[in-house]
Amino acid sequence: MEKLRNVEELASLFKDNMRLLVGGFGISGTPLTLLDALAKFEAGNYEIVSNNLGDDGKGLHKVFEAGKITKAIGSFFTINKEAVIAWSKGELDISLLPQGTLAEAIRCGGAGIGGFYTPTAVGTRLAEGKEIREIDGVRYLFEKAIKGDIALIKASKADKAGNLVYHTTARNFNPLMATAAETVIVEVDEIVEIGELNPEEIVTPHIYVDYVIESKYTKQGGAYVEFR
Amino acid sequence: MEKLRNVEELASLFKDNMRLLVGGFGISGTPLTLLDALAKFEAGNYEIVSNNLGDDGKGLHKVFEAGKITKAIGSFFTINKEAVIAWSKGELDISLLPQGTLAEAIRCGGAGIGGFYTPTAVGTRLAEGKEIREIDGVRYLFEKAIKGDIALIKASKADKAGNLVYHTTARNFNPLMATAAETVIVEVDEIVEIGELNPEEIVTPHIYVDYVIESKYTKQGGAYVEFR
Amino acid sequence: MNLDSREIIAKRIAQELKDGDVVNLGIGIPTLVSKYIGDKKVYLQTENGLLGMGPPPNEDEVDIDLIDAGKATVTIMPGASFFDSAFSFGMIRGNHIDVAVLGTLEVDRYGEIANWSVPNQPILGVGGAMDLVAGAKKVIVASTLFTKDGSPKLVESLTLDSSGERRVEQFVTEYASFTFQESDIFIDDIYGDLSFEELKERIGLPLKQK
Amino acid sequence: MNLDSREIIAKRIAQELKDGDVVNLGIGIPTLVSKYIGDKKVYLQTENGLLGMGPPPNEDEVDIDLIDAGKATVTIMPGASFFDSAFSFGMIRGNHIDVAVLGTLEVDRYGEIANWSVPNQPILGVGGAMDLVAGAKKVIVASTLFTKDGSPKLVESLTLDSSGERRVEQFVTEYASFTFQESDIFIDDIYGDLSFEELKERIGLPLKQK
Repeated sequence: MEKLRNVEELASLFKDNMRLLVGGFGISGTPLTLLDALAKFEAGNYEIVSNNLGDDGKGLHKVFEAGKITKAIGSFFTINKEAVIAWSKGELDISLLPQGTLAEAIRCGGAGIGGFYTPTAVGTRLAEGKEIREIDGVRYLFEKAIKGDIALIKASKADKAGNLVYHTTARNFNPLMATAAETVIVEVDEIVEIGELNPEEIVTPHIYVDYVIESKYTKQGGAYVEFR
Repeated sequence: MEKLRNVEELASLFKDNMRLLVGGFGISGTPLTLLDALAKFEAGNYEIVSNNLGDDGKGLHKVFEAGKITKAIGSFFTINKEAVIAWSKGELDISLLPQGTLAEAIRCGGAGIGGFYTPTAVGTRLAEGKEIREIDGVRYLFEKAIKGDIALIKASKADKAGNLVYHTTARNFNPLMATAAETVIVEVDEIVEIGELNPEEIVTPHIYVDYVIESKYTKQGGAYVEFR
Repeated sequence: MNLDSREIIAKRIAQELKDGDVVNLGIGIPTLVSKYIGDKKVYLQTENGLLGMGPPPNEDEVDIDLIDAGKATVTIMPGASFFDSAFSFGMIRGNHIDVAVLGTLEVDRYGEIANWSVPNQPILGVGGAMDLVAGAKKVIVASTLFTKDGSPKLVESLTLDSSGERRVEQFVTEYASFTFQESDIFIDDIYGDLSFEELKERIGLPLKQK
Repeated sequence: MNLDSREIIAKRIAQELKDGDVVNLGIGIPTLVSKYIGDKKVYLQTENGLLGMGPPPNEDEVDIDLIDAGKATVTIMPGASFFDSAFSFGMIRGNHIDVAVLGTLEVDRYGEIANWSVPNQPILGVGGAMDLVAGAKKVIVASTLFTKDGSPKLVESLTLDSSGERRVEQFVTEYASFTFQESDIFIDDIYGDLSFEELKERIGLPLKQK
């Protein structure tokens, strides 16, 4: 499979100061193997776009602990205690967006839309400094689209062309991020032959995917464990 | 099935001057049975949002011939010769949108987004009178979201809750319109039990669907023919 | 806050739900509501991408990918569907959720709420709260009526950060359920051990009875 | 316009396509390009919601739901996928299509094109043309070089309605292929029976040779 790589081969894709889009909600749908590698690769100073910064010591948490994150855009960092401390010391810049605004901004980034108007957060502190516009009697807030240099996402299966399907709520931000970055790397549990995925069921068409790696993690009861 | 109706029972839903969203691209994915009925129902003076006004004497073409359409918003009416004639006589008001702008506007209508910025049509006659805004060095055009009173759509299968899946390129505008109208009526080829559709594969969740009717048409070789 | 108050609130909110309602339950007390839904055919949506959420899994059914917005593992009901975060919030913002049940820290006399920032904590988490406030057809907020030091959470004007301009329809506490119309606060149901007069006094705002 | 010219143009454009390219072929001459792709692994996208379009069906394979943007029935290749119109145009506007091959009525010296309004006809159809012009990574336009009355379609400034500010990369005709850089028009390949000097004279614009 042309797009298949060992995760170590991907180190040279990452450069200092890149903006990375990272899929997942909590740990569900998080590319754990990719993020373990990212914590070890040389580059750093990343701006991360992700709902949160990992959970439970896993995922982006490791990248953060390795000192590689200087800015984060997301919706919920309160669970990331170390990140909160770093923020209070001025070591981490955080931009907070409502979760739906974050999702829509990434979708727009991938779909060539420059920006959009959402009713969410109008009249709140998160609207400070943002344009408000009334459309048909409703007040909306302007939000710009978000794009990234590299997206790191997790899918359940890839076929050998790179078409992707996801598993339950592990879908979350992953299909959106697949459309919104220059380079897209996907971590999958399983690789199947072309034709095994139903064309009606493919969520992310292969043209969005640049590289595929196999996950080193598997689910065992209540936890993700490394198995290879 | 609670949402199942005979098409004749739906007449009272339609009122003069309503805005109707009608799915389909050409005839593919068009709710032919619903539109046959719409041509016969009493109400009229509709504003239609649809890619075109039917094709080949079928679909919206019949509704138009019945004199029930006074305004159309869509992307391609050149194939609808009678509509072009009516427009030139001042009997039909037409608003032309690029196809991608039309699709996005309907999606936004369903997703609570008030409007968006697209690069499409900037610098053309279709941008006349529309706001242009530069975002990160690219010029975009503002477009408002589109919603409707009733959506008439076509799906392949509904389960008994109203979850929908579509067939090949007959998907087109249908899932978008399902989200963007007060009342949504879907015409389907087949009704299956709840649980028969894979939860990962459902394109339109049942909460978007108000009424389901069974199609009177089937495909025979190169044509749709009435079979019941 | 004792467990009983939370359960009283959850049970009272469950009464408000109707057959066919599409409901999003927030974290905290709102999550408890599902215990009291009983036979009603209610469809639970969770903003991380699922419609048709079922009860927590048995130990041998646990799939840690399949979670609710509070990151607890869940199951699915027949007819459930999965979707991405943009579609999910389209469902929320686009007025396709009948009832959002949310926790809150404060409610003002018009029904505007503050339910996302934590007092004296940096503002680093909002999640889906503001989208639900802006987009659900009906918002019911759930909270004990008084803070630990006894001051009412129903206030003349918010002291904490607002969650949005939208006014919620109902505020359910362990003592009573409140609704809001223009600038009037109505008590529509008293079921705790404080009378209308006592509630009026402790809250210190004009209240009307339905 | 004779059939040969159209085939010459289609064949020449097929040479421009590379293995792995995601290509959208417009109606008319662009549709013919697929005949000349040969062994190249090119992925055809059609804006009504399909990536991985295959050749026209045999009579017994026809499914009239499965069509291209010109409403002709098609087939699918292994690895194909279907999606709705919003996703499809997200793919187009979001720069995920490598090459859009479009018909055109005029091209100006900068590469701006007019390809949607029909002269002397009411403007009642645009379809996906403007989205493709705005969003494809590379746009190649296909047309015979001269109108029926012999005037060139490569013009100083457009007389018909523009399809957008974006300048196309290449204009392929039955005589030659043109590319555009700043305000310069380059002939990068002559394969018809008009010489560089003859083309220059008949077009009446400054041309450069690569």
